[in-house]
Amino acid sequence: MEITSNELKAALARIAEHAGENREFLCQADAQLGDGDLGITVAEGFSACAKLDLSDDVGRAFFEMARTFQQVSSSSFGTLVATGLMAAAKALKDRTEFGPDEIAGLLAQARDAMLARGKSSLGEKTVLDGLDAQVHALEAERSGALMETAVTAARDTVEKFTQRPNQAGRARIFAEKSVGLPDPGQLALVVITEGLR
Amino acid sequence: MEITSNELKAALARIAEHAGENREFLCQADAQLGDGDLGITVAEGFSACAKLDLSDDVGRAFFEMARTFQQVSSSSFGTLVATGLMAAAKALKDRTEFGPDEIAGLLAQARDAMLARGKSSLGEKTVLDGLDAQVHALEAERSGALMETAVTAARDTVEKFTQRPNQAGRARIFAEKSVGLPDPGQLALVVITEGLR
Amino acid sequence: MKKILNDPQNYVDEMLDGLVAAHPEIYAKPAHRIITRAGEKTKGKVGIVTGGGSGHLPVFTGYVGTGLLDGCAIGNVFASPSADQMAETIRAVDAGAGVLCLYGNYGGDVMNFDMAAEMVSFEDDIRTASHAVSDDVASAPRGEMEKRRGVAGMIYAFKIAGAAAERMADLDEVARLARKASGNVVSMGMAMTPCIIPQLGKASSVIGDDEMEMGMGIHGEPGTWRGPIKPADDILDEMFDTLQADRPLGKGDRVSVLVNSLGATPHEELYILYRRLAVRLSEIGVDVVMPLVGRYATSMEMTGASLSILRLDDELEDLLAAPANCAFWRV
Amino acid sequence: MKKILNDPQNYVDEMLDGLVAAHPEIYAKPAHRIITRAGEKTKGKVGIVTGGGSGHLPVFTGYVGTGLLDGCAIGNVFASPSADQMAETIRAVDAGAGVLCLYGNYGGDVMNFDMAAEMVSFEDDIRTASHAVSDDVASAPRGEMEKRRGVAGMIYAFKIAGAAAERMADLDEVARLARKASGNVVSMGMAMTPCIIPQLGKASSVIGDDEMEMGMGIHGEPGTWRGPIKPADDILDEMFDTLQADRPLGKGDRVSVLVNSLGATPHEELYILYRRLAVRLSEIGVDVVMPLVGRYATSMEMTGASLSILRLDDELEDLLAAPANCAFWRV
Ligand SMILES: Nc1ncnc2c1ncn2[C@@H]1O[C@H](COP(=O)(O)OP(=O)(O)O)[C@@H](O)[C@H]1O
Ligand SMILES: Nc1ncnc2c1ncn2[C@@H]1O[C@H](COP(=O)(O)OP(=O)(O)O)[C@@H](O)[C@H]1O
Ligand SMILES: [Mg+2]
Ligand SMILES: [Mg+2]
Ligand SMILES: [Mg+2]
Ligand SMILES: [Mg+2]
Repeated sequence: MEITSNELKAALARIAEHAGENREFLCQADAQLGDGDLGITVAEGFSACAKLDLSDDVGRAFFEMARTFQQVSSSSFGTLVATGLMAAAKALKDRTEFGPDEIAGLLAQARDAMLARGKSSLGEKTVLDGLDAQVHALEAERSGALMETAVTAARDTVEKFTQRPNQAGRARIFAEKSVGLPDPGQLALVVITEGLR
Repeated sequence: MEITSNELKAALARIAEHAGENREFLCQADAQLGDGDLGITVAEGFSACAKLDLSDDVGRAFFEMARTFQQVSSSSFGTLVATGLMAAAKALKDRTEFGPDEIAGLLAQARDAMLARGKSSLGEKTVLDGLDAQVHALEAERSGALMETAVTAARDTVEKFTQRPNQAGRARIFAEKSVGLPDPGQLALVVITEGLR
Repeated sequence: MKKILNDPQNYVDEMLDGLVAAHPEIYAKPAHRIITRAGEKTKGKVGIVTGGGSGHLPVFTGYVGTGLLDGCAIGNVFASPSADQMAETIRAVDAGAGVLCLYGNYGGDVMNFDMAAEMVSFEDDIRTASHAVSDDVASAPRGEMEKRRGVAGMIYAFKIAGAAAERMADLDEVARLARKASGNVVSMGMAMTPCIIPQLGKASSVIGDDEMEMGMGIHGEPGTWRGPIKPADDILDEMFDTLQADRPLGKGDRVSVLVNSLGATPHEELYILYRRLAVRLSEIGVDVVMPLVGRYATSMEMTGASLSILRLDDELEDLLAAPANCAFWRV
Repeated sequence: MKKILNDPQNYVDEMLDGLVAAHPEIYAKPAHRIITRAGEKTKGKVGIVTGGGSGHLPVFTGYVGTGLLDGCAIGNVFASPSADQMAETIRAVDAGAGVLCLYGNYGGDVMNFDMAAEMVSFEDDIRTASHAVSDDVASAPRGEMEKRRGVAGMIYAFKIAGAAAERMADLDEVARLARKASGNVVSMGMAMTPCIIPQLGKASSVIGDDEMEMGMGIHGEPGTWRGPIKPADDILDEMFDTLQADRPLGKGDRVSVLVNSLGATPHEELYILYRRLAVRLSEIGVDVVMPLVGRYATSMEMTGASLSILRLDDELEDLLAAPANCAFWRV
């Protein structure tokens, strides 16, 4: 099934709802290592996007989401998400639909744009490690269970990195303290992907 | 016996010694109502004056004392003493001696100059009430016991004013607290006059 | 003691050394604790000297400069300089046209400046005039002007007298304008924390954690009330209303205003106060000329602010806008 | 909370209202949390925008003015403004010659300015260049320049780029000069008390009564050591030696220096530091041009100071001395 602007709108609504339910959870995770605003960023960012009257042009639609997302939040995560959405916008310019088999590629482009924006590298215990795991899992996925695969990849990443120190963003300052704590951005990716199902 | 520059020099030495002995006493009295520097002002002011090589012209000699006194201390009491000395300097200009019978008059002139300088009035519980009492006592004095009379007048003034509130200088701010405490400047006059004997 | 210093005894002298080292084109130190303008005196120009305790930068020393003051006698932190220093400063700046002593109304400073004037007249034949600015409305009622302390508003007197002297007005005229500016300015302040006197190593008084003191003096002199901290708008309103009661402004009046930090209070909060002040002034139809917002008269790291209002007429406005230059203020 | 404010949520907006009310001839607020120069744009002049968290006045907003910056996007206290605001600011100041984004190196600001540049290029076809100043030697070794934070030294980049733009240099040239100034400036700071974030109502960290922290960041980021308070000369020496080790100066070099208060530390103490700095510089034969002593980049009422040194050549010195005017700095 091809994905049009309508599917995007429905997906945003589901994510917004699930992010709202996890608002406190993400804020508390962020409060341990940063300024405790991540739940707000994610919940309000998607809630604002869900209210958009998206263009039929899916490229344009992603641009509208990008713009809206960073208007709502200027925290790191908000800007990174907007950057990823912007990458998708550029890739899908002048199209009205795209296929599920393109998702891994779009995610990879988003990941790369976000790495450039955040001036960070893979392995630094950020949301980007989760995204990277999703890209690889989706590329290998042949059964069609895309959503489950993506959720599992995001969850596994949290576990894999919890015992490592944060090396990017605000949490870098508390590198020692961060060992044993899950990265809030990686948790946020789990929440977002769970919402997508 | 007439008073010349030599007598002044001897008197300064005696005052300086006695003021030195009462340095702590006066500082503590001042600390109760002000900044606690009065003992330093009096002791160092007279100690510096005692070191002067006074002019034979007694007017000039008083001017030299005035100048020296306020160089050493810029606190209120120092400036007031310098002002009193300056009044004597003007009154005795171009003379090499003066008589004991002139002392009451000189003190009165000092008192008036000091009142003007301090923009204060008699009765406000300051050193000037002590000085005023001395002027009146000395004017009435016929037996020649000038020094004893002056010391008694200064001491009586302290007692007379202790239960009243301070109304001039820094202590004015603590008017209520000052009731029951002797005025430090009046105490200083006692010390100075005791030293003169 | 959260202060950056070496031996507390050297606080004032090292500060002066640094001031002159940083701005040799503005300040000179011809003698111990005396600052004058750098460069040659202008023959025939009236000199203006000030003086007072240290710890109030830019007041007093900082305002030596073109279109402002000619010299300053510097005391210890919060303590008057001696009459002798003042006399020395007067001698240093006299350029044949006499000298105005212009300073804040504090007992010690008044006595010492009077004494100094007497000394230079006795010894040097220098003509002087004197004026002690007394703008602090919180310190005494209008009827007892001689008891009012001088606070931040005095910088308006410096500026206006300084501009007049720069234009070669004679001593009587410079003194008249200084008195006029001084008579036209009223101030009111509040504090939230006191400051630390270096030699004592501690604060002169303590203000409770959630408390402020309205009308507190810049050396910690008691104010009109102490109580819970009020919102910024209420603080501004109380200061403004007090000044209005003392010397009412009305429609068509022109003023300059100074929203001044006592030290620690940041610019951000001065602008929050200014915002309310602008509303209050426009409500009564008063126009503002050249508002000043910043640290113009401080008590080292005291937390708090003051409001000064100078009523203008054409003459004062013209002099206020005249060029001036020191390390802390340029017009 | 010893702060003068109304609702803490309104701290930033009320501050901006007051700023614009006090200085309408300098600042305009064309949109929410965007400040630009008042008056008409100069057609064909390169625009310079900055942005960052509030609480650092005069940084960032304050440096909008003639010969300085053209616009500023304003965030909450210590929080980045959004990319959207930045894009809006870029649009507001563009006068056809492109816009330089010049700001301090903080993760959020960098990401948002990059995003904003992308947005205005995507939508508006405005050419931009970007540079994040990273002068804080305490925050990372020279080898990891991209991790160094931007602190007080950034005002030199503002001044020099601003002067070049005012002289109608093109975008590449303005960007080149901004990068050159930025590459020539190093800074080092220390703090003795943190400051209070209005919305939190308390300090972000606590420093013991007799303690200081060398190298602490302006938001309270950890420094290089925390320990008993040292004498002023030792503090200056450590800051100076650290800068010397990072980028050595030698005989014949010309520099400008900035001795900056983080807020509460008074001018008196800055001059005590300056006194020692002047000795250290003259010992190695370095000449000082236009030293700055004051509050140029603060953290509200934080106690502490920083030292910045800008190495000059003829080109930079000429631009540094060019006229400039904002409410906080006039050259
Ligand atoms: N430079 C960066 N590169 C990649 N990811 C980052 C970067 N900075 C932050 N993140 C991610 O964002 C999360 C924090 O987001 P957020 O709370 O918005 O940050 P802040 O409030 O510090 O700006 C981190 O847990 C991390 O996963
Ligand atoms: N204006 C004044 N008029 C008369 N006497 C004064 C005045 N001010 C202070 N004194 C006297 O000086 C004494 C305090 O002197 P001193 O300690 O030198 O004052 P301060 O340290 O406050 O300048 C007072 O006890 C009082 O007797
Ligand atoms: Mg966060
Ligand atoms: Mg944040
Ligand atoms: Mg005393
Ligand atoms: Mg004293």
